[in-house]
Amino acid sequence: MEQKLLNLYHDTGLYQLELGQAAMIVVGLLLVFLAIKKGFEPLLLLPIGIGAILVNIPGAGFMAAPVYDATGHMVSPGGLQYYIYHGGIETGLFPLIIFMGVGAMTDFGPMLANPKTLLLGAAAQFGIFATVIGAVLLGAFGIMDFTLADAAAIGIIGGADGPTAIFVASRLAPELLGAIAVAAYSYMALVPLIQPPIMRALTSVEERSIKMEQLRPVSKTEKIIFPIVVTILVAMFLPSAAPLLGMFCFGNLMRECGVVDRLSDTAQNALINIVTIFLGLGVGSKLSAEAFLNIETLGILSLGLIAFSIGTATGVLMAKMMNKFSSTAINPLIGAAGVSAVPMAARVANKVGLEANKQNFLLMHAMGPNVAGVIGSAVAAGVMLSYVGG
Amino acid sequence: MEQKLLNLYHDTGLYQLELGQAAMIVVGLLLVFLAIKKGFEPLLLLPIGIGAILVNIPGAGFMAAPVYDATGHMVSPGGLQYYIYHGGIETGLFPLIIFMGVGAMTDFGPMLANPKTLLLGAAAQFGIFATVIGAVLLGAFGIMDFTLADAAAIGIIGGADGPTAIFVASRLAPELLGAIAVAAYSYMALVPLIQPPIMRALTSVEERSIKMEQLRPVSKTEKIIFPIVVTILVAMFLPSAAPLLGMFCFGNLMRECGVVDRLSDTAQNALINIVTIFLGLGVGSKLSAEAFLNIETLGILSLGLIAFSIGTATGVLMAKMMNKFSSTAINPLIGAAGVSAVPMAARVANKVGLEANKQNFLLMHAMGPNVAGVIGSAVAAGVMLSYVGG
Amino acid sequence: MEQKLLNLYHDTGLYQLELGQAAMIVVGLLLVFLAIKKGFEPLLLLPIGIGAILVNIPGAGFMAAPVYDATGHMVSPGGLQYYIYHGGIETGLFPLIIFMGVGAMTDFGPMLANPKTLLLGAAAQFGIFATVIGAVLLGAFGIMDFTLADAAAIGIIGGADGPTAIFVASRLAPELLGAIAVAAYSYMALVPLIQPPIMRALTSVEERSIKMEQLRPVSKTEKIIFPIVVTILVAMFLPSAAPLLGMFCFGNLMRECGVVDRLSDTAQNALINIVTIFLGLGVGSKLSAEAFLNIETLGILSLGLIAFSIGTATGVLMAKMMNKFSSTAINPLIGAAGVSAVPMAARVANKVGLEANKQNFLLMHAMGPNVAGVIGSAVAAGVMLSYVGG
Amino acid sequence: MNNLINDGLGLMLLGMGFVFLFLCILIVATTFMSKLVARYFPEAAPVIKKTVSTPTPIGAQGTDPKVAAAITAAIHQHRNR
Amino acid sequence: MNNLINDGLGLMLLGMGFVFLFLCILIVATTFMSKLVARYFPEAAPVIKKTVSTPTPIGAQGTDPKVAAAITAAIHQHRNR
Amino acid sequence: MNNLINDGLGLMLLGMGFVFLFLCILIVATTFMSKLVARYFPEAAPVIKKTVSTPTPIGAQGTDPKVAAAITAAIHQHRNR
Ligand code: NA
Ligand code: NA
Ligand code: NA
Repeated sequence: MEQKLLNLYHDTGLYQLELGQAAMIVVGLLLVFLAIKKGFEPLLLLPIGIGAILVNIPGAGFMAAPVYDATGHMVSPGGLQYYIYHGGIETGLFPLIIFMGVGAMTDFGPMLANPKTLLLGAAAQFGIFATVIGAVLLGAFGIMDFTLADAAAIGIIGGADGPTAIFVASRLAPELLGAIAVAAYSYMALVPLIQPPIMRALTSVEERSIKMEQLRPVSKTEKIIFPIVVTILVAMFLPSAAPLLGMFCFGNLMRECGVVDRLSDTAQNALINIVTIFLGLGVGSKLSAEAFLNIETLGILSLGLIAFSIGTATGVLMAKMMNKFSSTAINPLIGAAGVSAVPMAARVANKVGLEANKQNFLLMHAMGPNVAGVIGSAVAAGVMLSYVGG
Repeated sequence: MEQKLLNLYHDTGLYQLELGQAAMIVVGLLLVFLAIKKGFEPLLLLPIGIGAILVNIPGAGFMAAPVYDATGHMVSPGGLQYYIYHGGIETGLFPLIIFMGVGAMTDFGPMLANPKTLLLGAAAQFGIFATVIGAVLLGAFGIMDFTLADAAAIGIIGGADGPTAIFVASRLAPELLGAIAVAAYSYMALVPLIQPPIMRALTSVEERSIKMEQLRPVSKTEKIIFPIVVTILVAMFLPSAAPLLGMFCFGNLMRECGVVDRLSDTAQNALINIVTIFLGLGVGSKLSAEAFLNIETLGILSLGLIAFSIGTATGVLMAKMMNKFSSTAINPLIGAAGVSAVPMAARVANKVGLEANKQNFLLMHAMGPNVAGVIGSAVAAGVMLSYVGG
Repeated sequence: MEQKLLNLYHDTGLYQLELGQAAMIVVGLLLVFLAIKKGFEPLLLLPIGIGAILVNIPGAGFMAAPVYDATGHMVSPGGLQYYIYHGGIETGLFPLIIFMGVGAMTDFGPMLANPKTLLLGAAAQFGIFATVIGAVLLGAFGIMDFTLADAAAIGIIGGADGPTAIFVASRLAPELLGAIAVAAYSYMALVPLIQPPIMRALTSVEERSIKMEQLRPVSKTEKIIFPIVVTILVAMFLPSAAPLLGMFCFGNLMRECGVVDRLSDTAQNALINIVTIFLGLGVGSKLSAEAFLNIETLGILSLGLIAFSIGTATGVLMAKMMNKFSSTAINPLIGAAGVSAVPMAARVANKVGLEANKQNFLLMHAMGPNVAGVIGSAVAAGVMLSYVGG
Repeated sequence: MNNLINDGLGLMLLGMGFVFLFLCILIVATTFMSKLVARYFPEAAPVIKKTVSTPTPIGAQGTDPKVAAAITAAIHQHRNR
Repeated sequence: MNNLINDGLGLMLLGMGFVFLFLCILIVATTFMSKLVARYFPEAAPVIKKTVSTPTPIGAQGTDPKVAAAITAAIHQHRNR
Repeated sequence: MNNLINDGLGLMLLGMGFVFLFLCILIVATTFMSKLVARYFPEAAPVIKKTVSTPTPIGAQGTDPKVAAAITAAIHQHRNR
């Protein structure tokens, strides 16, 4: 009896809790606070925060592996997050399903009306690769322990696209997954703070006031064919990007084709919601003290911020250049939307544009580079998977 | 660096693409076209077509098996379609869940009002078994490489019921699954083209004009008890059909019992939609060049068409015979609905009936044999699984 | 041919059916009847009943294990209930997901307005532990073959909380899972019959007529912080209850935080419905003749009833005692709601209160102990898992 | 070869035989069940709910009854003002 | 046998003790939390949203707020014509 | 160390090169596709459905068209009384 009481005491969190775990529970609470009070991408950061809290409860066994005896009979079951992480994240299933749902929510109309804006989505990916160099330098000089695969996974934060970042990190640097996902979603939430100063610094008021001509209407047929074209081009030129872009285009085709509305609706609602809950809990399971409380996380957070800033800058600069050579006027602000972070970055471009000229509505024009940025970072992800893995 | 560039080139689809893969991508595009432009069962053929495209992208790894090291740690994750196929189709889970949802969408009222029409659902299954003989002959004379199991799986196309065909094929002839599923859904979509000439050839205008007396109202209690009766009869007489019919009746009971509407609603919507998306991608994964681009596929497509035609014919003939012996008039056209293909075949019967007599509404009368056909082909599937597997 | 016919006959249920299986099919039918006609927790008992019927069909193979050859290739697939049981129940995933959904449906407002009622939720758990003693005595005197783990799992029926009972039973006594789940849900459905006589016996009309003062309004902030507080306290004091209470609080936080409504909505609808269907089929798979048709089941059913009754009684007695010492009046009837069985037990308290005093609306006051009972039994479950497993 | 054809014929005979046998038993059982229900559980107003409705054609969904109810109530309330 | 009974008694004592201990701590923590919230984050108009609502009884769902809003708007628009 | 930096630079060059290459090809392909569609499948009334709509911001959902339709019908019916 006293023994049992002692056991119970030894089972308590108070007895077992290590400092690192306590700190990570605080990190989890912070994420929950940012999600609820500050509105930081709550759909992801709330489940991630809770996942971080749960996985750090000592003795709760959320990441316990199941134990089987020699005959394959289960001796003790695994923890919830063990099954979620190994079933849905390590396999890549959850980010791909979410990407399909995002595809079903995406309207490529504005981009199809002005395909040149795809260049802006390309330019803004420079943030990704500049960050890779940064991470590589930190690794090469022994400041932090980054391999090339780590550097690539960190760079993808600059892609401003959650599922892409999680998919790449799960393949190239699973031990950094937690920090990378947290950085990606946090900075996506901080887009309205990070981007405007950079946008203002690189443009004059006149440039920010440029009005763009109204977009032409885009036909249903174009919208249906576009995802098929992208899929075929990916198949031809970059198969390593096919999982991401193939599922994205599949989702978009379900949306646009008009004959499978019930599937499109489920992909956009029940299915993506279910997977989001579990993705968040699974990502949170990587927020353990050993994996998160170290100098590398600091590096990841700093590099992620740099990646975002550089991507914003190169997007704006490319738009300025295009404005010089293009027959139709291009407001450089829409270049910033090329980082993706759909639809937040497009809204930021619209807001900064309105500051300069109250009649200047850039939202629709910025949606083009915005969705182009999704394709751009998926392509960048494919190159990385091919280059680092190959 | 040059090496890496070369690697990247070697990774492209352009470099790796084999002729067969290119051809299968075209087949996938054709299915997508038929789904979207021609309205061929788009809920299934769109995902199947996309699945066929994705699985044939060289180097994309959609069907790659995961690799584990000796300690059970994952070295490289599997592809999306690998997990879908082995998790949901090879196991039979997806067709059974879809069958549950179909059960929750089915109203047995018209059949209960006129149980004799079950005989029509039986007669139309002759198409299944005649086709088995056809496939067996092709195999026996060495024209095509069909075993008895293959022949049975091909015959089930004549059942005009997608989930049943996929379930049987996954158990008896997994290597033919892709072609069988494509044939089953294509012909179901072609019912309005395939059936009417056969129906007209076998009936006179007078027969097609026969009016049937209005169906008696069916009580809620009967509708609740019916699925339970079917389940018990299946348990007694044909346990090998119990997975299919048990889940079908479970879905129907959820629909009719009136006390689990939220489960019935989910089975008919979110759940069936989610599973349909994945079933399609998984079936598409079997559309590889080796499995599809061969003479056997041609055989399957031809035999499937024959199966449909024979089923339609025997359904009509049985109805003519019943009309002779029955006290109440029976329009032979409703026999064609016995192949199932719910509710398309019932609508075709209604349409052909209206051509002969503008006041003759056969839809409700044809719904009886139509849903009977679902039961009939599930029973046939059970016999096959027992006969071939046993 | 004759051989094949014989095989087919040998495959029929008529030939293979054993008496025990027939009896269990009848039990399944009884559960279906109770669910549909008597309204006994139909959302669970209908799928459980159907699951019991299906698993007892001889030769249907619903619980068949898959067979793999030496190279890992599948020779024959497993049955539907095999995958459901081992994938969702043995692992604990399904009860935890359902508990998350229940959390998203729960309003802690009334409890937060009057936190003292948590004591009632504690007192009513005495039924659990008294039953453990009962089961232990039956085991100790060799009347029934119960170990301490069995006794604990049986006791949890008194928690009047389905997912908690299934979760504990799957960990401590999987072979009793079927009987325990059936007992738990049946008695929850019988709450309106079991509780009132006990409540009337232990209280005077005056006590039952006591009016309670109106609850203070509870702010949104309190509701948001409460689940976080519970999670942290669980982490500190009882990690073994963290899976259940962590997921419950996660669901509740999604509900209350107001920024992830689409996740909360899915957790309360599509997701919980999907999992409920499969949980029911999986629990039903444990209703085999060997596991159910024995003296132990009788013991479980009797002890479960005793657990409920004792829990109701101790809840009422605690409320009487609190009424003596509290500054504000407490109607003893609300103590009975402490067993949980949300929201049935609270409605029963309201109804019995109205009998004594037609102006006495206790529903809201009873909701406090009612949801407190959910926490209480999850805590009790945690102690059991720690004590018996540790 | 002969074997395969024999097996195929056997499957056809057994299969069609069993399909007819099973559905005939089902006719008998269903008819019997309907009679029992009509005798022992007659429904005052037989529920003809959706007798016409074919199995909900996928994709097509009628107006949500909740919506309809809400509207009816709203209109009613409005008219009484 | 004796052992089993002893274990059972131990489980009862520890279990009930712990349940009461935990819920008492929760009472203290909750009360304290509510006071902190009331002092530092007072809400102008305390949200009583659904205080009455029991945990949504499964199956029963109220009118969709979107529906209500749409109707209100429609009625409003209609009246202004 | 040098190796790592070299690899990083290689990744940057190849990566940005490929991103631009791919998106340029996509511009060409898209423009070509749009021209083909405009020439061979001109739409009578080009569907501008939701050109403005950004990818549905998660959480925000417009009024259900079914609801809108139901209301329109209800109002209409009401007015005709
Ligand atoms: Na991007
Ligand atoms: Na059929
Ligand atoms: Na309880």
